[in-house]
Order: sequence, then structure tokens, then C-alpha cells
Amino acid sequence: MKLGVLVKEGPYMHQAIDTAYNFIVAAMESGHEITGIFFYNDGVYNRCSTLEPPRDERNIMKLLSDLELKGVRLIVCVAAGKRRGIVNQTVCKVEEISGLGQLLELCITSDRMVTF
Amino acid sequence: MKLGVLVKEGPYMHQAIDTAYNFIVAAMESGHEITGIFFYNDGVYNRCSTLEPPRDERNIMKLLSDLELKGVRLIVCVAAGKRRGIVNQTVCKVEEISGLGQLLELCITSDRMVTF
Amino acid sequence: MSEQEKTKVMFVCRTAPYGTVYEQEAIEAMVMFGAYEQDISVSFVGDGVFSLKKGQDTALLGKKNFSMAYPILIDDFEISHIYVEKESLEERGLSGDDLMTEVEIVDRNSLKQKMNEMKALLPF
Amino acid sequence: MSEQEKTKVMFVCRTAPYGTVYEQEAIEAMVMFGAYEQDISVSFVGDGVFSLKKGQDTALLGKKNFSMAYPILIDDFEISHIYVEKESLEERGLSGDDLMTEVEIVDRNSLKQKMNEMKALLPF
Amino acid sequence: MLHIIKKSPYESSALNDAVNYIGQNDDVVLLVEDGVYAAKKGGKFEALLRNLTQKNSVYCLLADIKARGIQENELAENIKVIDYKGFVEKVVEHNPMTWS
Amino acid sequence: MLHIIKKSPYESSALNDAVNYIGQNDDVVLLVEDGVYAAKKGGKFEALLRNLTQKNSVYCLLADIKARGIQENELAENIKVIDYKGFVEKVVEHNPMTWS
Repeated sequence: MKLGVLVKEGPYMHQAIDTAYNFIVAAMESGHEITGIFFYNDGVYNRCSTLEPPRDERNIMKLLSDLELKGVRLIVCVAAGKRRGIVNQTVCKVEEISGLGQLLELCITSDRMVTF
Repeated sequence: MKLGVLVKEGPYMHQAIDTAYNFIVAAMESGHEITGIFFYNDGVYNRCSTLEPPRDERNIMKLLSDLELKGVRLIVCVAAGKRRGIVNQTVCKVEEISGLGQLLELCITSDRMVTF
Repeated sequence: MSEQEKTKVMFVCRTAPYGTVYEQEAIEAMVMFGAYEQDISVSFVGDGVFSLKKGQDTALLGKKNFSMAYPILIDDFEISHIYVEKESLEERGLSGDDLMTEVEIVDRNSLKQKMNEMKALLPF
Repeated sequence: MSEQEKTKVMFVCRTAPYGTVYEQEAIEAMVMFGAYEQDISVSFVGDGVFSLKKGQDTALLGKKNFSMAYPILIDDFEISHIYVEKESLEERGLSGDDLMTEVEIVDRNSLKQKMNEMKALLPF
Repeated sequence: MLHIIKKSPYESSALNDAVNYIGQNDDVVLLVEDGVYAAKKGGKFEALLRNLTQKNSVYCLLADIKARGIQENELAENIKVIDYKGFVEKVVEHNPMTWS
Repeated sequence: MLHIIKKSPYESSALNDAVNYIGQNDDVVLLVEDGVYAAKKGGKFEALLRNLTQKNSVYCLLADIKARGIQENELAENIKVIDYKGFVEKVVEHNPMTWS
């Protein structure tokens, strides 16, 4: 099945991205396709390139980059990002920044949309 | 009276910083001294230097810098900042980054601590 | 595009305005979605119904009054339906007269039926 | 420093662990505050009492189990008192036996009295 | 103490949690941000607020009710409206605790 | 529909709001993150959960109960425990709505 993911909360502050990550890993292991993760609201902070968590804590930036290496598309909302300072200089990959139309596209192309 | 302020939520996402700003302006107009604003939890995002809010919206970065020009001390927690990517490169002024001891110092030197 | 081919998406707005940015960013998304000729609807339940309260004036807060966008969503931005849950209004001491725009006031059971028809539900 | 000169600060922990970072960052603050020889106390009310639940195991979540810091707060970090509100425990089906460390279980009225004595209350 | 309540009582336990700690004597309540929804006449929390105002002063912040389209005549009985300067005065008079 | 509940019922209206939208038929409930506290035996929401499990399947996420120190024998009756793969299966079977 094709699964799209919407993440609305920031890293460390909320558990949302952790639940989303574990869900996505399990979905891929079960043979499902992740159409993309759209980061909206405070979710855009998950793709801030300067995160420096303590060494004994999970590195959310790295977990997400690993998903990207496995082919998962990461999309950071440009408008929500600008408002919060997640812009070209601060986002992990400039190509991830895109418009809200991509969220609608995920809704169209995915069999299910899950919000975290 | 000496008033210390603790801000625990990020800009735009929550109203906390807006309420804090309006409170501080009113306090200074009434002749009170603001001993400092300590940014903790998601509050550290308020001092991200790359915020680009739409032109028809208030610029929280600028409002806070105006307070600083009026002598209000802004303090960004180093540990909460690192976890979230608010570090030397991304914070408005590197000198604002400091440790949690500064929050305790605000508690000691202020007649009242108000949390937003 | 035929009606059958359109994707049915519903924004489920459950948050009060101004205390958090959720409703403001939900509107920004509604406006964009409206441009794509899909079947987009919006429902207000729980504290979401406060978003439509008449007479919002944000001058003293220093925040933008984004509520002005609601009345033009249906006409200019091709949002198919705006539903407001009757029970949530009543619990908050509100009625249709307190709202700033013409909406469809529906009870929980009807709204639940409409949710069942959606392909995607986007909570805000 | 005499007792009179010490500043009385209370952390008021009202949030459950792991769902948000508040309690983890509250502990980080408690540990730092403990080093400054002031009169620091901690109270757990509402969902905050869940922070002290025995047997937390975060391996499957992939998050750090920060609850291990609580038992050493009093001994090693000079936190004067750890209070847990009795009524909040009861409402959640918990008793002192469910908690991971020795704490002072107090009722609302007593905790309220202690709050009244504080110079600063820091809610988390 | 000054109890500052920031969240909507319809979606958060903040008001109820605070009420447990509001004493008889000189405790004062201030509703700000989404907390002001508690004060709306005809809403579910009107009775609780009426009880509270029997023994404690309850204030709400002008900027927050106006932003949310609540007029002063839509407030429950005995709720007093103050501006940011009034907020500062209350903090000067009482030690604050924020319930969010 | 799959109703995913993420907040503690003690501090948030998420569970109560969701319950209003849980139909008789094939609606399923999944408690995740702080939402799992609703399922604790002896807690304030045990009765509500008991009602719910009469007509709907109620699941909670293993990783979240373990992190919070809730053992499986501390769960209210008829609550089923699933892992992340089970979560994925539920999403495949039912259209999800998240209550947070």
C-alpha cells in the first residue's frame, strides 16, 4: 500500500517524529511504500541542519537522513519554514523545501495519509 | 519591582512570546525593571536569526531585538538550543547563549518570575 | 476532471485561533488546496468552532486577524463545504448567529458520515 | 549561606514523560540548580506523577530513559524536597508502591501551603 | 498567588488543575490566551467560574477576548477585564504560577 | 476509521473528542504516545475504555506502554497490545484520523 505521512510537531519537544519514524520503518519492512513525509507547522524544525543532540540521545536529523537514503521523500513546507527560520541556509537539503501543493499531492497519490 | 521572565514556547506556533512581549512593554512603561528573558524548551526558537515571517505579520525576532536595545537581557539556554539547532551559527547574538544557572540567577535577583 | 476522479480531502479543525498557529496555517493550506480542483472540505469541531466567531479584533494583540479569510474560502478558493459541528457550538454557548460566515451546521452523526467518505483527513 | 538567605524555588511538574520533552528538560534544570546551594524543591502534580512510575523501559521507543535521574536528585544534587500530590496519584490508579523512588506524598492542601512559601514557581 | 491560565478549558485540564490550588484567601485568577474561553457566558464553564468569583477575583485579558471576538457583554458575571498594565499590577501584587 | 489518540486523557480532550466520532461498526481505536495512559487499570478512564471495548477494538502501542512503565497486566480489560507493525496493519485496514 502507498502511505503518506504528515508531521506537525518539532523534534525532541514532541514524540510525533519518533512515532512517525518507527511507523515508517515498520511499514517499509512490511513491504509498503512511503510516498513521502510532509513537514508542516513546527514539523519543519525536524529538518534543521544544525541540531546537536547530546551524544547519549537519538539524532533525529540522522534518522531522517537515513530514511531519505532508503528512498523516502522528505518535503519541508516553504511557508511554515520561512516563518520559523527553516530556510535555504538552515534546512538539511535545499531541494526538500516545497509548497503546500505537495501535501495535496501526497493525499492524491497515497492510499492512506497518517498524521503525526 | 524586578521582574524575570521565562519563555517555554516557540514563535508563531504558540502565543506565549506575544503575551510575554506585551507584558514586558507594559511593565517597562509602568517603571518596573525586567531582569531578563530566559528562553527554554522550544522558547529558544524565538532567537533564531533566520526567521522570515510574511510581511503582513509581526516580526518576533525584531520585537525581541527592540527589547534588547532598550536594555532587556535575552538569554538562550545552551542545552535546549543545541538539541534544537539554535547554536552559534543560528542564534541572533552568540553572547545570548548561556547555561541554566542564569535561570536560577533570574529567580534569585527578581522579585517575581513569570512563565509564558 | 469528473467528480469521481477528484480526491476527497477534509481539514478537521479542532483548535482555537491565536493561542496556537494551527488554524492560521490550516487556512494557508486550504487556500492552496483550493487551487487544485480537488474536492476539499473543511470541518470545525471542538474548539475549532471558535475560529468562526464574529467580531475578532486582533489590534491589541499585535497579531494578524486571519479569520477574514474564512468568508471567501467557499467563493474564491473552491472549498466545497464548510461544516460546523452543532454540539460543539452549543457546548460553547454559540449558535449560527455568532459565526462570521454562512456555513453548514451539522450534527455529529452527519459529520461522521461525511468523514467516512473522505480519502484523507487532515487534523489541525 | 544561612537558610534565610537561600532562594526557595519549586519546579511544578505537570506533564507526562516522553510525549513531550518538558519533564526531561525539567530534570536537566533541576540537576543544574542543585549545584548552586539554594533551596530547590520539586513537586509532581497531575500527569507529572507519571514521571516517577517504576519500570520505565524506553528501548523500543529509541528514546533515552531519563527517569533514572530522579532517584539520585535528592542525594547527589541537593534537591531539598520531592513532593508528589496524593490526589493525582489516586486519580491515576497509582500509589507510593508504584513509584521508583522515596518521595514525600502530600495532599493538595499541604502542597498548596508549600507553594505559598516559594519565591519562584517554575511550571513544567 | 496569581493563577495564570493559558489554555482553553474545553481542550486542556489547565483550569481544572488550577482550581485545585486556588485557596480561599487572597488567591487571584487571570485568564489569558485561549484561557479566556472559560469566561464566555453560556459556555460549559460558566458555572465553575461563577463559583470561583464567589471567593476569588477573576480577571481576563482585554487583548485576548477582543482577538477572539468575545465582547465584554458576552462574559460571565463578575469577570473583570484588564489590560497588559493590569496584568503587570497583578503580578506585582501576587506571586504568579502559570497553568498551561 | 482508525482513531489514533496521542494525548493523555487527564490533560487533553483528545480522547473525549474522539469518542464522539467512534461509530458502532468497524471503527477501531489506537492509543499511542501519552494516549496510552487512558488504558491503565485503576485509572479514571477505565470505565470509559470498558464501554468502548464492548463495541470497538481498542489497541495500544507496546513501545509506548513500556516506556511509561505500564506492564501488560496493568492494562484495563480487553485492551490489545500491538507493535509498530501492528500499527501499520491497522492503518492499512482503516482510514486514520489523529486526535491530538
